[in-house]
Amino acid sequence: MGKKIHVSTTINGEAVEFLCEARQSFLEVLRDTLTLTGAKEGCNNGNCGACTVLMNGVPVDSCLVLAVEADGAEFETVESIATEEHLHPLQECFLEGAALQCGICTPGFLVSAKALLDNQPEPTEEEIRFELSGNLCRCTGYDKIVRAVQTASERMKEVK
Amino acid sequence: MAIVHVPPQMQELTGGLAEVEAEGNSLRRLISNLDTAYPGFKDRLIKDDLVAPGLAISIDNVVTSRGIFAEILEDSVVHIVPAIAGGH
Amino acid sequence: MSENFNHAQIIKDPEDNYKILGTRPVRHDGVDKVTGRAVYANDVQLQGLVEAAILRSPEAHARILSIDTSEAEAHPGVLAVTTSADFPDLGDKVANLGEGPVNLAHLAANCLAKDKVLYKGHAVAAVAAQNVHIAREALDLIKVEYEPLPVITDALEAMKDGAPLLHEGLLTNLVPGGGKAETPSNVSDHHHFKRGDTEAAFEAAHIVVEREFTTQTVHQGYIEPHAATAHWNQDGQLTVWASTQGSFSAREQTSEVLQVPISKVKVIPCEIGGGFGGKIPVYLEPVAAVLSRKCGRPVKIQMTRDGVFEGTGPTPASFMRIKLGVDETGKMTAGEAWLAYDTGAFPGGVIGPGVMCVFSCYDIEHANIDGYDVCVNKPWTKAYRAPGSTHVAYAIESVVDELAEKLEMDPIDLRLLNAAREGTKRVDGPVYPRIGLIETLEAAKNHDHYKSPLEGPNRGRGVAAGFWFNIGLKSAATAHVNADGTVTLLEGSTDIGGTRTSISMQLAETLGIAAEDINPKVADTDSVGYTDITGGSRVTFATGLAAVEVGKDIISQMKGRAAKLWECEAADVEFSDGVFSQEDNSISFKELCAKLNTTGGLITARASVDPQGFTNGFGVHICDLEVDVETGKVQILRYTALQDAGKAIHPSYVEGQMQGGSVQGIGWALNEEYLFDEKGHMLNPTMLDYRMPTALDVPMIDTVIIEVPNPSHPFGVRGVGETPIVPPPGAIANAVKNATGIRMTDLPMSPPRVHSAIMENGNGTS
Amino acid sequence: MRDFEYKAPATIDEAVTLLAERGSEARVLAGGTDIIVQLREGLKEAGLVVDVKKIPELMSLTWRDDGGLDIGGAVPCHVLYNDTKVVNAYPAITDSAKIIGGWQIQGRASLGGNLCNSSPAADSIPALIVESAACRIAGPEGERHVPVQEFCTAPGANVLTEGEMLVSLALPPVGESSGSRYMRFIPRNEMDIAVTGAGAWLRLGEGGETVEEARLALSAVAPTPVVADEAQAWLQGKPATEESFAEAGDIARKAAAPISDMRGPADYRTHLVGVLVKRALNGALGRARGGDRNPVTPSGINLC
Repeated sequence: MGKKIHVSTTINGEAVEFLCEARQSFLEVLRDTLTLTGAKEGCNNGNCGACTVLMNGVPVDSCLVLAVEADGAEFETVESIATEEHLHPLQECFLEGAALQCGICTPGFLVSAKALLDNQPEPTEEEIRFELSGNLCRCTGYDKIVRAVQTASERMKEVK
Repeated sequence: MAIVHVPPQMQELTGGLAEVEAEGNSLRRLISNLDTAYPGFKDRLIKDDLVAPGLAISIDNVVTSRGIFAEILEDSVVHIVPAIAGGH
Repeated sequence: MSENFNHAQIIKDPEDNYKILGTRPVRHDGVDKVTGRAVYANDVQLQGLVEAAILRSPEAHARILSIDTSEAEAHPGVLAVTTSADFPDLGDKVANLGEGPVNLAHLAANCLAKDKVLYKGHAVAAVAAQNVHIAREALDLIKVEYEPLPVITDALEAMKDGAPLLHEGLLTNLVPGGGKAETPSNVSDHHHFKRGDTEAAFEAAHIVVEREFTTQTVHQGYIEPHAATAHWNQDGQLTVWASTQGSFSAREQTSEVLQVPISKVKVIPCEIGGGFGGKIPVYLEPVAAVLSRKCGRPVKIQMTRDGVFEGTGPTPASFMRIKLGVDETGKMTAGEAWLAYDTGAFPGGVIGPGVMCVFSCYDIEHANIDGYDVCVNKPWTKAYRAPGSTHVAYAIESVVDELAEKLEMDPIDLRLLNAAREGTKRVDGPVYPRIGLIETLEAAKNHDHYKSPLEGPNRGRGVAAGFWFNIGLKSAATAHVNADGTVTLLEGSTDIGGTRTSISMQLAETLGIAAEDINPKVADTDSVGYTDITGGSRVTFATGLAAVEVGKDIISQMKGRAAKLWECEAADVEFSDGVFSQEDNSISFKELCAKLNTTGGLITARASVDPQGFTNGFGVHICDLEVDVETGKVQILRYTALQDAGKAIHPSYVEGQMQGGSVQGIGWALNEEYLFDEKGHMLNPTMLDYRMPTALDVPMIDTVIIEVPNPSHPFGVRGVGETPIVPPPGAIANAVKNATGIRMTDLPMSPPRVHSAIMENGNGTS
Repeated sequence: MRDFEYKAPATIDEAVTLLAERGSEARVLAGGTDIIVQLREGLKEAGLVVDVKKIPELMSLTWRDDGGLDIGGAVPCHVLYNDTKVVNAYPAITDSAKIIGGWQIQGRASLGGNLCNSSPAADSIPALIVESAACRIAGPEGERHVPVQEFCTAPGANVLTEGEMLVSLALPPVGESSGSRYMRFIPRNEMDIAVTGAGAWLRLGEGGETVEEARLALSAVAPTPVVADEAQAWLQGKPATEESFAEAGDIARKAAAPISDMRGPADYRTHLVGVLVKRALNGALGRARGGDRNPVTPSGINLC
């Protein structure tokens, strides 16, 4: 008990090692130990999606992943969506379409929306709403978020 | 003379009058003059030099944020209304 | 930027000729917020930072007989433990904290309970430790001895003679009027307005409708839990990093609760993850400060989600009885309202705006209003977007709809006939200035949504209007003009939804430069002039006005510089469209900036404003929905929100306010409610069971912005943010009536309630 | 939450040994979406958490020679509904997998976890019951097999004894002319716990006009998910019509003995049984007749 566990993992393409207690969530380690504070804690219960990250390519609530489970896994967080020089089309569309107000849910939405477009490049409005229903937003009423995802999907199609 | 509308919960001070006239180029003076005519007015409306908690003063249809120093014009109309306390 | 963003229809003022205002620049803080770099209160990292947790009461009403913290203090890793004993005695001091008076003893006792706990979840003690897990372990070691007292959670029950009293000496405030009742009760305020002769007017009325309505406690539901970090330095300087709607208000509350001079407290506003009125009071800041003083380290506290639901201020449940009479033409002649809101644990809720909003959309000659704020064993209610107005709008708009039915009149026509307009005298006395309800109703009537037929079984359409005051209050701004023609703008309004940009745009318009050439910063309380809260739909209006004043100051100073260049009088220099000129001389803003250093140095300008000319906002919403009569579930099919916004500075953020407010209102109408058991314990303090709408629960929200300029603001700004939450419950209830023939008089209109109403009316299929 | 030990054994034997040694203080971690919350909220305690996701059998989908499928106990939901073969074979199961929490939950949560959590309101259990799933359980005494419908014993309780763990769920081969559907009723359209849920499976007789065999199971209307025996027996031989399904729904209400709680009053839940059984049977019928088997994205008004 109380003994820390050594974990080797990959976050945003970089090999990362950390020590943690078994009871710590991956979200906690991400934010407090690794200072990647883009993922947010909204409920610490898997009900709001603000802490969404990709674990081995699949969206998960990082508050419901134990940090020790990260060993050997690969993660992508909101910090990895933009390149050094450019925002991702989703990020551009969130900004141009004013799809955020307070911005606390935005990292989670971006991670989920990116996973959605990676899997399904041309989702319908209903598919967008369904797949984003694990992410709560209290400011926007979702309208501009859905439109930003639709617009990003169109832009990404044009680029290809 | 400014016109002051007296809310029902204060009309026992004015003998039932819903509207009274008073002089004074600031809210402080106006209330002071009212208190002379209708004792008790000041006690009800002013606490520690502030408009009493829970109350707000509308002068010419705008709720003032200037307290007892708010300017009163010759023909101003004054209403005593609830403060939107804890609100917004 | 055309694509699919689908901007609102804007009905413009014909005089409108702006260059920057009305455009849609990307917000200045945008990139930080889409890359995860923006720093929110829980993202603060400091040397030596430790974490704290709050012990909350398991009882809804109890006397605290003793608190033993010794075991917790001895727990390895624990650095400090605090209870209310560490707060100074505040007596019964009332302080005016900008947005309204606050009883400091109540404020402090809500942060940490004193001799009684008044609701389940009431904070009792706090522990700072090396990490939050250790702090939580230590909470289990604190022994609190409670003597349970009778619990009362219903306002009507709490008003009865002989009901258990929450506050033994509480005498009802008689409002407005400043008097007090003679015997103690749970009623903290009784508001009363009366004009004309309602009795005779009801007698003479053609149709009178009287109905009773209830609504349940609902929460603002911001996604970011409250969080605060405090560092009380050995020199007595206290620095607080806060998630607050008002850094100056948080500073004053903290300084008053702890009785330390204001100048010793600095509040650094972090990015804020939503507020909606709920992040005005302090909960954590004084507690973190005391813990920091005790352990000499910076202390961070983040609330748990159940702590947010149980321990912060939701908006009240209500009971409302409304009676409204009309003559043969539909003209409203008499109105009566009897309202009881629960204020929760402490006096001072939102009944004030409730009584002032109930008839605010209509011109009614004879009226009588009574409203009561009642203490019950629930969290201390606080503002939630247009506080107090949504409740009464639900009730009055349902009654107006019923009158329209009985009169066989179009519901918008009935509203148009009775709508408040410039010169209408409100029941509480004041007379309306220029307002835009008529224009908004007309726009609704002419909207494609209202004109298109709605087909299909169990479908219905409803409309409702809504009102909010908006406020002014104090704002300050400081600007530094840079030699390259850009301007650094410091302001003190927490930016919850893009206000950095809507404020910057007003400065840019004033200076004739691009919005992108302004670099806005939300400054801490040591770095900018006093600024009231972000709330009351005031920031774009008042802080925007401060920016305009700053702009005027810059122009005036720069005219002096141009005069130096041209060896003329400053008074002879003209400024328009970003160009200074005098006779044949002219120089652009940017060019003149390059010469500032050699004509006297770079320029700083500042302004503090306390504008009085804020005016009201009116909205009208149209809702189509379908009721699944087998289950009672309501699905919103189409929704349009129309609002008089004054000038829409950044239309996207105006639309965003209208859409977000609408969806909060839809949640309130359909599924959101605090559920309590008989012991006063909230049963659903999670985001799973407190059911806020998900993306899949709502359609796109169409918006129409009607620009009826506010004559008291240089650009006509009115304030937008709060009104949109007001109409939805009424519009949805009216649509449910239209769909099923059933008038739902209790919120939320959740599936079991709707289904049960359908069964009672014999319309259901079983 | 107290700290605990964490072990991630690589074999079933290792896991069973750990579980047996540590007895009631050991907890199995699969997707973690229930157990982590329960530990955090103090609803459960653990001295040892045994992560079973490193055990190959727990993480694999195996099509057996007989045409049936073994679903590893910790296989996350998203793997199931993204596998066309699984969707086509056992659509009621993928219906449920697609609505357990949001996408982020489905990235971790497993049917085995949902089953072992043994909530009366679990979405996947009625689906597993109507698809005739059986549990393969490993323990210190060896292996045993228990039909899913006998697995849960009370809210949060099941037949697993100390040292035992669920390894996989065995599904029988799919017959001709059969189809299944799981539906639940929730107040929101997603992210909610079933107020009532119903799984329906049926096989049609020749010509596709009559019900040859039906299976019905319900959630959130009793201390455990239950089989609507009488209704499913009644359906045998009946015409596959809306009227039959409505009547089956009425009969199925008899199997419901719900409580009133914050998620719904008892009489409302009983009422919903009829509605959901009827709708689920209609969905199963469509699929039995060759209709689309993909999890139905909620659409329009019939969202449950």
